[in-house]
Amino acid sequence: MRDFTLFIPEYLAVGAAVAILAVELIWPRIRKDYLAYATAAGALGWLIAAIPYIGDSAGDFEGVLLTDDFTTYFRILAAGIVMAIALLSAHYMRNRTTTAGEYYGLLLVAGTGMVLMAASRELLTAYISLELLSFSLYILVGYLKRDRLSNEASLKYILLGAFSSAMLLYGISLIYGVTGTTSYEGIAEALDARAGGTDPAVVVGIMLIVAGVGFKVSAAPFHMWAPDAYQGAPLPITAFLSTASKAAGFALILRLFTGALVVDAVEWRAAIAALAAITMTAGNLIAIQQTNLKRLVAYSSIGQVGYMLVAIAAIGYGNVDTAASASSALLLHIVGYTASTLALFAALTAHYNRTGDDSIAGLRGLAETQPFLALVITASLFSFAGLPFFAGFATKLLLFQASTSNGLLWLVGLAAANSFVSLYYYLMVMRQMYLFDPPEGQTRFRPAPLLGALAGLLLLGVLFIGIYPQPVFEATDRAASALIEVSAWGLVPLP
Amino acid sequence: MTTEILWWIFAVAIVAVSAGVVFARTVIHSAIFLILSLAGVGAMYLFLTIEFIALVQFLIYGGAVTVLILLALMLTRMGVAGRPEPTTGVQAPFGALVAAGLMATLIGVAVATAWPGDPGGNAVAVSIKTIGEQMFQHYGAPFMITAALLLVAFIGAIVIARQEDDD
Amino acid sequence: MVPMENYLILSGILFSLGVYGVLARRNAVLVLMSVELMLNAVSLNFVAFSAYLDPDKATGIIFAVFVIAVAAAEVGLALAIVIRLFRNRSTANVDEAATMRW
Amino acid sequence: MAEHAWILAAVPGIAFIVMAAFGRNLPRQGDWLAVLCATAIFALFFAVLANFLNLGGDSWPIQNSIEWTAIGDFELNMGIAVDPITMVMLAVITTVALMVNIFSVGYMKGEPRYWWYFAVLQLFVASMLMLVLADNLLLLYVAWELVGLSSFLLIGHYWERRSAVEAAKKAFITTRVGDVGLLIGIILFWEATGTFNILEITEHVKNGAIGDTRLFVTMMFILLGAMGKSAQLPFHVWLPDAMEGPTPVSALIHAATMVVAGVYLVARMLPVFELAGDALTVVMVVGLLTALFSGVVAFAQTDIKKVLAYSTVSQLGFMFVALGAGYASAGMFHLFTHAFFKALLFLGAGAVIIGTHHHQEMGQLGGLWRKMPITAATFLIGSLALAGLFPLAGFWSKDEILHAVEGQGTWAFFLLSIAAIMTAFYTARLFIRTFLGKPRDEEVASHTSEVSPVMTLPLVFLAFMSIVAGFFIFHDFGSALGFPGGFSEFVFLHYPSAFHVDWGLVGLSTVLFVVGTFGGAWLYWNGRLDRSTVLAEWQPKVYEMVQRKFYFDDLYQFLIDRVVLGFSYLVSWFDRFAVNDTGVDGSATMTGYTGFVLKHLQTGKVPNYAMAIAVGVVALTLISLAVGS
Amino acid sequence: MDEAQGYVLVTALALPLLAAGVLLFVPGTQKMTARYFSAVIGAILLGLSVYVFLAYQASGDPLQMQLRWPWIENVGFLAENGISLHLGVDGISALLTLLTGVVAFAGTLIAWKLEYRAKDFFILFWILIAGVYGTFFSLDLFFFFFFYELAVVPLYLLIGIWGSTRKEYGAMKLTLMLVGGSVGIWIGIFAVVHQAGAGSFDLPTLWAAGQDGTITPDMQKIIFPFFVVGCGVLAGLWPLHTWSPDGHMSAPTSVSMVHAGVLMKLGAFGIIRLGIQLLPDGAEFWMPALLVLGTIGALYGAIAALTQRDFKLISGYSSVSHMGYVLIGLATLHEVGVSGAALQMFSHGVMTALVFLLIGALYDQAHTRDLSDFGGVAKVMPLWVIAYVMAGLANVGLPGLSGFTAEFHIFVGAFRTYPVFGGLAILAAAIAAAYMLRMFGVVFFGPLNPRWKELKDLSPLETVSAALLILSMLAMGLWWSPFTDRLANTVTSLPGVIS
Repeated sequence: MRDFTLFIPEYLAVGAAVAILAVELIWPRIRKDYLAYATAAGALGWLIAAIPYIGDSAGDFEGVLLTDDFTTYFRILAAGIVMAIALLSAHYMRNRTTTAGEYYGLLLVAGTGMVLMAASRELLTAYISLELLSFSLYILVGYLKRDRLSNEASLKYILLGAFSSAMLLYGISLIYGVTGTTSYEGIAEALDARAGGTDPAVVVGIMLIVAGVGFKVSAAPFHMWAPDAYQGAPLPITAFLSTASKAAGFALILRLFTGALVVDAVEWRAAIAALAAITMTAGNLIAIQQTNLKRLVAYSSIGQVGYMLVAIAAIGYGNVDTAASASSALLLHIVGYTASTLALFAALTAHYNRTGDDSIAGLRGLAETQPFLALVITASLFSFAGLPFFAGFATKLLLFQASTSNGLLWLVGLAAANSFVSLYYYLMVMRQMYLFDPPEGQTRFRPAPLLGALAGLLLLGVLFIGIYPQPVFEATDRAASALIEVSAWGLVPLP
Repeated sequence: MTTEILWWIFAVAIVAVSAGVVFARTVIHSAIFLILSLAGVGAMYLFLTIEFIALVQFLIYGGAVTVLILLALMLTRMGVAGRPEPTTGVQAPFGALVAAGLMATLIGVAVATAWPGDPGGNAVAVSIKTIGEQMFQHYGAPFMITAALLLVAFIGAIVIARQEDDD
Repeated sequence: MVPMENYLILSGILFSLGVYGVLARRNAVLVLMSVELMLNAVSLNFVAFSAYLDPDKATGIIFAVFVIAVAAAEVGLALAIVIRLFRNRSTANVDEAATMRW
Repeated sequence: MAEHAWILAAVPGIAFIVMAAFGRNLPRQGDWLAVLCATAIFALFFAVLANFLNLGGDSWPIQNSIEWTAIGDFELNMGIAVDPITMVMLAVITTVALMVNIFSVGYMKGEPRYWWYFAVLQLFVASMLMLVLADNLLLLYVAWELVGLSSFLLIGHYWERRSAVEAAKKAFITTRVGDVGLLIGIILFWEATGTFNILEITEHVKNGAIGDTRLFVTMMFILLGAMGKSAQLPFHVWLPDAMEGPTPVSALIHAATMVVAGVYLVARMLPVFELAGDALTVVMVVGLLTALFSGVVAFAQTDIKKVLAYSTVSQLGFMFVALGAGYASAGMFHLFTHAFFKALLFLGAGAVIIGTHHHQEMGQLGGLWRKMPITAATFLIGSLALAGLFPLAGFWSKDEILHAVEGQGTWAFFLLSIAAIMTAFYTARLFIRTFLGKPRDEEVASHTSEVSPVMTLPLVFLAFMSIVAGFFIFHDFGSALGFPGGFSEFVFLHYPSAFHVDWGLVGLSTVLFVVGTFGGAWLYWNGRLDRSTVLAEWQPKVYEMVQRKFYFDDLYQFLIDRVVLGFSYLVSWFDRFAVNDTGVDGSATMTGYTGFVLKHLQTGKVPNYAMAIAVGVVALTLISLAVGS
Repeated sequence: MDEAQGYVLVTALALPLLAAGVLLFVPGTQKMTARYFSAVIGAILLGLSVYVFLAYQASGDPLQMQLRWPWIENVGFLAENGISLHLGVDGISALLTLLTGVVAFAGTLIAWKLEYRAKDFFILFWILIAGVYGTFFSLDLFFFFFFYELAVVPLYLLIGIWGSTRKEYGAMKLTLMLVGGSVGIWIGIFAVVHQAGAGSFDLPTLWAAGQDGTITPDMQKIIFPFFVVGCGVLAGLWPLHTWSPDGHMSAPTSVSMVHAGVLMKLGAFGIIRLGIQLLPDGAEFWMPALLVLGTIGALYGAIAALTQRDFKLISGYSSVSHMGYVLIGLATLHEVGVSGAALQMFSHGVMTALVFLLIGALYDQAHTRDLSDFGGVAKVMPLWVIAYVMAGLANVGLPGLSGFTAEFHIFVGAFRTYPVFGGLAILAAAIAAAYMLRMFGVVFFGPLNPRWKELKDLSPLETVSAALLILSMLAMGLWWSPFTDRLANTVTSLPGVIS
């Protein structure tokens, strides 16, 4: 079945990307922030186009792509993220480059890549989609090409990205060798049909795949590119990296693991649990020592990835119900995390646009000079730490609760402990903002209205998810049940 | 039998030139070894009787990629002088260790796995028609995505490498 | 009568050599070449599997084609970045592109 | 009326609140209110007494209680129980309180915080009355603590003086140690019997609710409380120091009422003590040691109030001995008589202090009888009563105690006789050196004058009581006043027989009095020995030991400074360095340090990063292979 | 009726949050507005708290004024009533509600004289108070934890911004230790909700699961320490108490009041709610250990307080000691002991709030808290001294003040179950007398240090606050039954509590 109407929203997104490229080509002197607004409008159109798909019956494209509620969830998420990032970039990019069309176009393309990763039900498509996202990000990270850091970040990112892609591909090839197919359904059936026993090719293959996608979501020890890339990238792209890139990675992981690999859960769940443990611990411990805000956020987001991986481990350890509730909670957490991160970056961008300082100490006295931004930053950081009223509290608690099983209690406990460690460095940021007076000459200022409004809106979102997550939770629940519907549990009898 | 002997000769040669890529003292040598290695693997595809992919290998890798690499080497002015590359990194020995471990693992996997089908038999010739049908019908979607991907890479390379006024 | 394992072993050796190259070499272009070696090994794997195990659907072969295409694009993009690095710092040494750390 | 005897406590209680709140703004700072209150309770006491006697012995003890609190099976009632012992205590308290209140009007004139002084005095009276009215040990404990508080506040009344503060602190903490015992004892009783009511406890114990050992231990805890409050060895140290308070306070609290609370408690619990094995022997031994010890120490004191204080300790020892002998009536009777003459002596000392403008060292006094005849006369009566001159109050009660101890073995009797001699001896010394002879300090003598009537009047009344109080022991005397027989019959209805004068004992007592008094007179008469140097010249070390109170205070000081505070420093150090710096901050630092180490793995170099990826893959594979299979 | 009363709880919970929200939009320069507004809110809350306490019926179902608003349900792993805003009070929380009302109002008045960023202070203050109320009211584990955390977190800023001595260190340590403790609670929650298997955070449901063995006894024994250590940190459980001296030393006056007065009680309350009620088997197994720790804490705090030179350190250590009593009381699992623990929470709350109020009043003028700097303060600050003496006497357990009421119950409970520890606890009370009197002697009395001639006595606002607190102490000390009656039913209905 080749139903080309399934991806109308993505055509829109890519079309918008091309249009923006064309506009700048035709009219090179256009104010760069107009391009940002155009991108946001495009993303908005994309989002609106995605809405009719909510609750629609699953549409299958040749067995390689699937539009169901899960895909739609990531569609809306991607469109939202792109829209927010475009708005974030408006002021930031305005005077930093001579051409911005590619920047905004690539944002849209990257978002499309993310959606396709979520929609893929087949390894080749998943891989290509992943590369689509990655390529866009390589360029975006290095977009400030005369900025040594941006360039260095981009170099590291692409070299390691290529390296890990090779790993991923080798893993895929092994799985393909064992199962003779690359479609998730086929893999599940083939793995199930295997006559028991541990197959080294499967184990090594899965581990290589884990390395590949682990790199994408920056799970330790595959995370090392992340802090450097985050630090070097333009600020909005840092936000994009820590939201879209991770969300996409988890979309792929969820599809792949529930759709295919869960059949062989015994062979990877311990590794995923270990990966989760290492990731959250390393991320949080190293974050303590950071002085640069972007790096801090990078390590903190690595910690967050560790928490999210707990849900994946839980899927490996649990039954179909656990998988459904854990994926649902994970999707909820992703929304909360995304909203918090975007809010944080909206505020940081506003701050950076004024001071050009991205060190933690640069926030000194922000509560005096710009209390609203300080409040938004506080809210986001507290949301990361899982403190009440903010999204992180509800989502993290529900995520861990959904992931709890007797065998994984230790991991959940470790996650909780890590989340406590993380509070320390969030408080160190708070300390700069609230406990100290601003440096000499810093006076009160108003953030750009656009960023202020964006930050305020996202703050409301963070609060809403934190206080009353029911509606969002219901949505993620639908996405999760769509995911579970096409998962391996539907195909083969599992213990 | 001849095929086998020939195969072994090629296999050894590929390993040798591939080792050359990573061990060569100068970058330009590595590049040349890489061309040879890629060509060798292309030959392997011929052994597998899949000429289409061998062609792709020769064209894209042997042609486009290596030219690109050579170009880059010239642009970064290292190959031209033939200046010896500053030694390998300090972690080379550890890298060797890890690579050896990995190699052992991969070879182990290759040997120990009970592959389905008939791995002991001869490779089956795959018709270009099958490939074409599969690629444009079943794999139509990734094909289109790849189109976008190549466009992105293209634009990206231009954006990144483009010389601007103040460069 | 070359058995499939032979191809797999060859591919494993190539892949490992590529890994070694990435781990050991300091020139960015060389790192890229090593990655190419790895991808090459992957293609070989795919084609071998396809030829021996899955000749009907030829998934592996198509995968290999895509890998080659993507690899080419990746090299192009990466080299652009390396050149940009060289312009910025007059070096293509990855060890020296380590301003950001810790 | 008797069942509403709680009003007695309520009146001063309310007075306290009113005076504490508004006293400063009342005319004359409210002293009239205090006197009024004291008079009122004095009068009310007689009303209660009359009603009590009217109701007759069959209805005793008169009880009245309300439910106070209940949690599950734990129920607690609060109320009063009025029996003859209570009546005796009420008599003492109301009388002495009235006298002291009146006296204080003169004594405290012009002193700082005049109103506050009277307010706290009312608080004390209220608490003391509550103590003796309480029908259960918990309420008793509550009152017990409150009298301790009042005492603390009054000792520390002149808180600008460091020594007063120290004394108050010492009093509170020392008695507190005993109180810990008391509280433990009370709770142990509850644990065994499920009640706090004294009568019920007695019943339960009689029915064998508590095992022997356990009962003994419990009683020892109770005794600890009594010893603390009644300044028995080794808790006696606070009482002499408590003389830092205003002298009327010493009279009321530290001589007549509060310090006898311990005696009261033991008397109250005597039926239980009797069942508790050797507990009574312990009581007696404590009493004996205290009586002798403080008698000796009193020799070497030069401050008239200190002498009286040690005398008080000694007399409390007498009472304990009586109780230890099982003769509650004798102990209570001595308590009764002692209250009057010791209050008299303290108030007399107060009069001396006022009359001489704050001199109380015997070394600076002497020959005061000329200048202060009324004071001298009443003081003499008090002294003689204390020394035990026939037929003054002290004579009869001491006689009763000797009578009681007679049956306990000769050693106790012998030691107690010596203590009695010592009493007469130091009393003689005190009186002679203060009032007789020539003034030692002309400066002091020159502006000495008799005190005002508001102060002499209580002296006279108490002197009168010191003369007649002893006669309550007689059956006929009591009956004439409407009591069912004499003191003993009244207090303990089961007392074997009416009191008969044992003339042999009377003779002995008189001999003891004469020996002691004349010994003292011989030594000190007319300034023959100008200083208390007999002992000092004969045995300087022994004298020093006596003067330093057998080093008790020094020992305690050492224990507190070196052991308790040292331990505290140790704990503080441990808390800072071990728990906080090492345990808490240490783990935080370690976490940070781990992060510091980990972050240096992040070298910024691509090959290293790639290495991490490769190693990660290998490691994950190993984990999977190890755990999966 | 019950439902209608439930709205009182909702109001008490929402009001401070609302206040914080409103204050957010008050300009920072409008200090007086913020003050008056806060005072009014505080007064209303006090009224509501008193109402909750008085309206709580001593007989009948221990859980009263229940109200349930569905919140998150039928999604993910959550079943019907999975997470609901389920409010209600039992005797213990009714008592603690009263405490909160009293201390919060007193704290509001004390914060009056704060000049620096006064509005921000009140915002955080009200968030904290909302957290406290929420914890006491919540009958849903999710919201229990929600409010528990909410009460802890504002402390960092409250201390960090408005604090004094080593404020950054104190604030950081305090926050980290408390939140670190809540990690234990968090883990416990995961395990309990998972084990109960009802897909619900509703506490009564979970209690039932804990009591009928759905949460297996073995699991209970594993989980219990997590809860107790988690709550114990906030309750000053030895040896996790060290935030107390440092934190109190750094904290501004009204924060100290609320913190020592109310927040520490959250910990002990958590031990009841999550430990005794949720995990009866675990409680039975672990209580002796808690008893030992409580006793060590009681003695250790008292002994360490003996030689401290700083007012706040004395109070900090004394809090450790007194919270040790609470733990002893809980550990007895005896109806009187547990009641005593609840009473002690109230008693220590008002008493320590008063102490911190007074220390603050002195420090604001003298700018030193070193005992040896003072002397004869009674001369210039008589009201202050009287109030302090009252607090100190309550501290040493003098009858007639609340301390005795509480400690007496604890001792009775302890003697019924563990007599030796009961004896040690009483000993600690005796040591309390020593350190209190030592402080009295050095600071209040003796000749007046001329340096302090200018000290002013309590201001009218401070006097009102202090009077309110003293009144509370006296009320509990003099008339037990309103307090004990309300506790009796609740305490006897706790699982595993013996009589």
